[in-house]
Amino acid sequence: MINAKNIVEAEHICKSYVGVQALNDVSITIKEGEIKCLAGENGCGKSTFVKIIAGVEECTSGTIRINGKDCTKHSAKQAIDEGIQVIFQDLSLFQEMSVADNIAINKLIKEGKPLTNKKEIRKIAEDALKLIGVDIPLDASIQELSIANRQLIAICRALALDAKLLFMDEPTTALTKNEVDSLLDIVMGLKKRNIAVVFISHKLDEVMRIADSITVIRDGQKIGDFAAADMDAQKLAFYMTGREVAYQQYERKQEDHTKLLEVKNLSKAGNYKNVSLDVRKGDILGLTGLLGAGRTELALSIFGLNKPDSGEICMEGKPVKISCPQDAIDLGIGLVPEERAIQGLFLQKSINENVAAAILKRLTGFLGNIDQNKSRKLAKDAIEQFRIKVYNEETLINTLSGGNQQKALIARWAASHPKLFILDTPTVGIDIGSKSEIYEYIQKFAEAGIGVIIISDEVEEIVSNCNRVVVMFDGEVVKEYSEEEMQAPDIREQINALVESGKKAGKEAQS
Amino acid sequence: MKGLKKIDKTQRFLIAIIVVYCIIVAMRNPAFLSLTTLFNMVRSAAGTTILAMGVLVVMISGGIDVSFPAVAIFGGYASLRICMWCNIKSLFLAFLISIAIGILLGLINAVLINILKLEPFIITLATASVFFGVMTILIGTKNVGASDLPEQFRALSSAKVFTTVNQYGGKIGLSVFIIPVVLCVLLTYIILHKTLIGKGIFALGCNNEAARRAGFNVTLLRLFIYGYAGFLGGIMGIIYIAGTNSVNPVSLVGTEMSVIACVVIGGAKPSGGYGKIFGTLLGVILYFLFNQTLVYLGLSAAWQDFFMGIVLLISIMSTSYQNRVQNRKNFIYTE
Amino acid sequence: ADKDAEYTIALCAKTEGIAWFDDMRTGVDEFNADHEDVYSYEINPEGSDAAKQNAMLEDLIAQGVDAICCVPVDAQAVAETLQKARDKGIVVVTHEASDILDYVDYDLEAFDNDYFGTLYGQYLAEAMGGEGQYYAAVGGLGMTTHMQWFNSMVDYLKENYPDMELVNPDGIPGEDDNNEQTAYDLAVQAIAAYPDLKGLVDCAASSNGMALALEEQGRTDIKLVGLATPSQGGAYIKDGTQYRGLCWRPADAGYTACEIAYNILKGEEITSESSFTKEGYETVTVDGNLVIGNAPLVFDADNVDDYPF
Amino acid sequence: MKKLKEYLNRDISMAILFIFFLGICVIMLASFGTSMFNGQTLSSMAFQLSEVAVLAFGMALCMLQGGIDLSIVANANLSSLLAAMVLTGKFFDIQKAGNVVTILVAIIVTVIVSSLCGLMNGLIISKFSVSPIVTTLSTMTLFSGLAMGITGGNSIGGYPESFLKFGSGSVAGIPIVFITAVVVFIVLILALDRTKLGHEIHYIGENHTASRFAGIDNERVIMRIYTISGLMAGIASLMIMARANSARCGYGDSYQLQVIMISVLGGISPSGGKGRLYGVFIATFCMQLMQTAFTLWQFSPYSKKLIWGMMLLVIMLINMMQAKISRNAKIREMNAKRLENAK
Ligand SMILES: Nc1ncnc2c1ncn2[C@@H]1O[C@H](COP(=O)(O)OP(=O)(O)OP(=O)(O)O)[C@@H](O)[C@H]1O
Ligand SMILES: Nc1ncnc2c1ncn2[C@@H]1O[C@H](COP(=O)(O)OP(=O)(O)OP(=O)(O)O)[C@@H](O)[C@H]1O
Ligand SMILES: [Mg+2]
Ligand SMILES: [Mg+2]
Repeated sequence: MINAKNIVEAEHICKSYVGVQALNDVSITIKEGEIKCLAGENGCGKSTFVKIIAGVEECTSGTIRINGKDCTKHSAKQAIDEGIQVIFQDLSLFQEMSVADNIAINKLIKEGKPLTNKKEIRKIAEDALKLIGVDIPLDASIQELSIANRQLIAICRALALDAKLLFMDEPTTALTKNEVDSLLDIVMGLKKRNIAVVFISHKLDEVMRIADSITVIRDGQKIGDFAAADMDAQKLAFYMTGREVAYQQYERKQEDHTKLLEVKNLSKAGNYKNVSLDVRKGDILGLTGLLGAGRTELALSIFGLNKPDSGEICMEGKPVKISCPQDAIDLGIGLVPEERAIQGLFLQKSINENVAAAILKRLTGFLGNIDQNKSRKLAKDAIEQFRIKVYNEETLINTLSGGNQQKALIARWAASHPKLFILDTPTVGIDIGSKSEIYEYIQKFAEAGIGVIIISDEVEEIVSNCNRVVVMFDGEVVKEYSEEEMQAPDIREQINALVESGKKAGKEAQS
Repeated sequence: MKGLKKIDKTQRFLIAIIVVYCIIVAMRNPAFLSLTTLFNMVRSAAGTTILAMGVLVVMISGGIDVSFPAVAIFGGYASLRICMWCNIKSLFLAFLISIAIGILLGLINAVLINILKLEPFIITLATASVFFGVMTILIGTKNVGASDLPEQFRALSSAKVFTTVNQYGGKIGLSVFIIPVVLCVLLTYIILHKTLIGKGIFALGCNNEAARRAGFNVTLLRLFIYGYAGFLGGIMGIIYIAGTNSVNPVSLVGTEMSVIACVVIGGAKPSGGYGKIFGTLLGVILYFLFNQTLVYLGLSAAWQDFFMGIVLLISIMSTSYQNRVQNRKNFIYTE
Repeated sequence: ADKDAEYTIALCAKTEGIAWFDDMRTGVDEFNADHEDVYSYEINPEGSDAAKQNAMLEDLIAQGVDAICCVPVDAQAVAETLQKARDKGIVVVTHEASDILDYVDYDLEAFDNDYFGTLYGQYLAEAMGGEGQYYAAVGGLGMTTHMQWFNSMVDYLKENYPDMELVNPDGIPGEDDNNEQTAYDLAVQAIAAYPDLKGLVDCAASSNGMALALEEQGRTDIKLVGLATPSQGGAYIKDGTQYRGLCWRPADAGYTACEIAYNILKGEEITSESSFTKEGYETVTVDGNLVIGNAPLVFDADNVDDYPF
Repeated sequence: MKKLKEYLNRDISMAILFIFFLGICVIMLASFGTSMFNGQTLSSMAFQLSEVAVLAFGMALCMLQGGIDLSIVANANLSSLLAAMVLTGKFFDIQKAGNVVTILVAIIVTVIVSSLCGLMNGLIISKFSVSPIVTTLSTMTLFSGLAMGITGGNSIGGYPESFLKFGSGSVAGIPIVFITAVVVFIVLILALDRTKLGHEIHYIGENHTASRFAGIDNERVIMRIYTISGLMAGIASLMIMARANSARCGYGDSYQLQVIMISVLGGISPSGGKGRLYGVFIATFCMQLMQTAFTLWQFSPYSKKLIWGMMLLVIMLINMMQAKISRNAKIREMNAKRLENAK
């Protein structure tokens, strides 16, 4: 292993996107048969690195050598030919095409046989599925599958042909415990066959279980390579965040305990089952669980974008019918969506326009005319209040860094004076600085008597910001931590354990 | 039985319409149920069918092409002119020239789309004018009548696969046009479902970026797709001239929308990634049924577009609505 | 003559790129060559769109040509514009637009359209031996002259040949959009739909489409009479598939239209006495501002080759 | 200074277009001298471009939202035919009703019919999620089919004098139709820049998911857009009728592609969100100028098409390159900043 030869030698890689410096002078080498884990907070540049090595994105500067060859400006095809396979974070599957095609396609391209034949394709797919021991109908089209199953398909696709180097960018996010276990076993198997694996996951225990070496990235800069042996979760977390993460925990000071929002056993087939929870003025309710737990769906339902099948939603005691976002806004509900770029921002528009988007109604005069000055003033205030780093309110939003973009988005909803503020994974892809600022703002909101719901995968985030936490799994609430319980010293471990352990533990917790 | 399973909702719907309509026409006028009708249908629909295959492929790849009539007439007419000047007597050569031109123009489309990265609709809209303009400037728009037509075209026009001599000693029979049609349909089927390129075309239509990541050379794929559309256009150009046994170079332009209509009726998704050859064929058949049964029905031509429009709307609305519901489930919002 | 000649005459016809108006252009150019003091030329809109034709006329008016000759796509639609031209003192001569006489100085018809219609009737009857079913089509139901021919033909046959029967549903002619393919389809359908059909008439120049259908099915027993240009339909007339092709010479019409405009510009009266250069227009009947020549052409197997258009 | 640069960056396609426009003017001056720009010619151009401009506005609106309206001309024809029927007393005795009433009724009919046709497009697109191209393609067939069915292809003409005044009359040498077009233009400009709807259109065009999450009711907005675009068709149809004194299905079919070209030429991004209406107006002038020039040059209509197509491609190419350049500039700027910070 010591004198194993390098498959990939990437040196001084820089990558800039408009507004973001995704990678900054990162050098990483990957050896045959080693399992390297990339660790780092959301948005630190892990996926970007993967994309660059996979020949999907071109680096702004730096050099890449694969198997000794210089591949700085290589295409995806070349990377594949060099034996690199990738499980992309967004899976990159073909919605309309069949499971079989999706799994087989990479192998077909690798072999480059001009003609294809159905039997062969099905064979490839079946074998790959057997490998991880799941069975999914081969003729189903991807769009009929759940997130979890899609993730499995993506994994199968990468395993279908024996690569020299396999990138796994957060392959386990939607998987259940035993699915994860079997996957990790496979990874170990690959290692034995001297195949290198680059594994990316936010679940540190997974990292610890398989990693030979760990490379930590922070804000697009490499912090260092560490042998997994002399590394533990605490240390790793420290390297990732750059400081002892100990935000002072938020506690609620409000007097009146009337329920602001009350969700009574709400159900939606395929998303979530009779969920009940409530939020009081000044509450910050944490909503956590595995991806695919149905939290976003729940949030969308409260925001009027996902009609529930049964159950009821009450605002300030009155049962309400929220059939579209406009209703929600009128009721004083705000939502910072999960996918900032797609669901939140108008990238080609100015901060001004982005902030004004949700409050057009309030800006309209009696002639249906928009009050420009008012909106400009609002934007100015927002920039002040949230310390958004821009030249002026006319600056296009796509020139801002991820953090500032997110701040602008929060400003938009702050401007709509919500009573209830839902933030879905608000700090994904955001640097630590902005992150703590955002926490600060959220807590300010709560102190001002706004009810807040934070959806997040990061236990640290949840624990330090929320006075109450609800854990969901597979669409069901498995545990609710009251304010008292939140005071427990080992609360982080508790929640971690519960989330990681998945369903079984969840059931116990209930009984 | 397995074949039946393959026939999806849209196609059943279309078949139903076609059958019912045929029955109505037949009741109005039994003469409709004659071989001649069928033969004539094949002959007239040949060109459109070929073009439709091209449009289908383009649409599956998530694009759209409105320049193909210009391409077709450019190919056909240029080839005709060249044949007349150099008095080329071989049909094969005629086809070759036309196809060559077709492919060339198709490639131009692809290149522009790759460079400009804009809706293919707008780009092909522009190129359509350009192609046609260039043609008229290079070779004019002079009509060519049956008498001046090189004989290989006349031969093609009247050639039959098999013929039954009717009591008037006339030969009614299945036009040879059926051969290129069948070939093109087969070729398209093979490309789409039996080759890697085919997979690439579908992949491109589903998710351009993912196709790139999977290792397809998207640029080459596009070149192929639009080149193939041009290729079919070239073939159609010749068929078109032979079809009327004379050519009026300006008459084909403006038919693009009807061809696209056929493909869409056939259930192809304009958003890309999905489309069926059989459905497209049904679409073409339906379209020509409407166009070619007016005399039997004793209808004046006046209302035919109206019916066409209604059927178009119904079929696209029914299909799109299902997709909409599906998408909503996955939090994909489409207006 | 060229641009800076004394008079400028612009002829604006229905559409660019079809044989008919290409030939008309030769006439206009010939006129231009014959007259030193006249610059005459033809420009046409695309795809016979009345809107485009209007736009062109507007431009010509603005440019201040001395005379405009026009073969309207849709007489009604251009009438106003032509009127405008006259208000500006531009001489306006139309062709095939006898229904908007109030808006123009003169309208030139190659012949009396009713008479031309009866010609269809005569030859059809002659061919069919005065009895049997026949099916008729026009370019478009909206085309004035076509409908005029069709109607007068039908009337003529009703009167003189009671045994001849028009099979078209409620007497409305089929529409072939001046498109050979459509004409072909119509013919095939008619033949199938009316088993004892004996005659076909196409008032549009795309009648060669019908001829093709007849030839293919060897229906020598069905007689076809239709508008035809030698270049398009000649082959079928020659081999007898099409019994007669009716026509008039677009070149001559174009020439004469310019000539009328020219005479007016020179201040000459247009009367039944006035005579024009081209064959068929040496003597014309003028009633009001309608100038009617006598230039119908009838092609048969023997003479069809004598015409170069 | 920076502000100006920013503005240019955002509206550079405008700048390009304007240069383009001036270029054409110069060329024409060169080849025809000032005669090209005497009142005569100008007013004649004004007469011609009015209806096209209004249609183009309708198209531009749809494109701003990321859609397209292929049925706009068919719509115009249909509504003008119905209006024509009113004006020629197909529905009620105009003698009894009197001119004023008749004309009013005709106008109302046009407005209602065209708006309804537009609304139909909007409904199908927003409620059934049919792609705009396909929707309007089918409704185009439907509308023109209906028009053809009603009239059997015949034109309906001969309207009251007072109505024709609208088409032929002019105030202080400026055609009434042109004034109308300008008024429409101003109203739309104001609507787009100043009203809620206008802003919503831009938001949806830019990112329809985000607009949904921002509480904008996409579907309602889209229905309105297409209704307005229908209304534009109606107004244009009135102009056409009054100018041609006749209505017939198929009149102005060649406008369809022309207005799309004008919109793109005018800097409306076909994928929506970006573009200014005055760009479209300028583009209309460009088109008209060239149209006239071509007629005087006696170009064949097909060489015109060629040139227009070329123009479109060139403009798209320029816009593309400009976008690329400014993006790279941004990145370079950013890197420079970073290095400073590093120091
Ligand atoms: N196409 C893009 N355009 C602009 N910015 C981008 C693009 N892709 C990524 N970024 C930005 O680059 C930074 C790094 O993104 P990347 O996806 O590599 O982070 P990551 O480490 O994978 O985060 P996560 O753990 O959430 O996957 C982020 O700030 C992101 O916003
Ligand atoms: N696009 C989709 N297609 C099909 N099923 C989906 C889709 N998105 C989510 N689901 C299903 O809905 C449920 C919730 O999915 P989702 O990942 O949005 O939950 P989540 O809790 O919001 O996860 P996260 O918030 O961590 O992204 C899961 O059962 C998932 O399988
Ligand atoms: Mg990532
Ligand atoms: Mg989520």
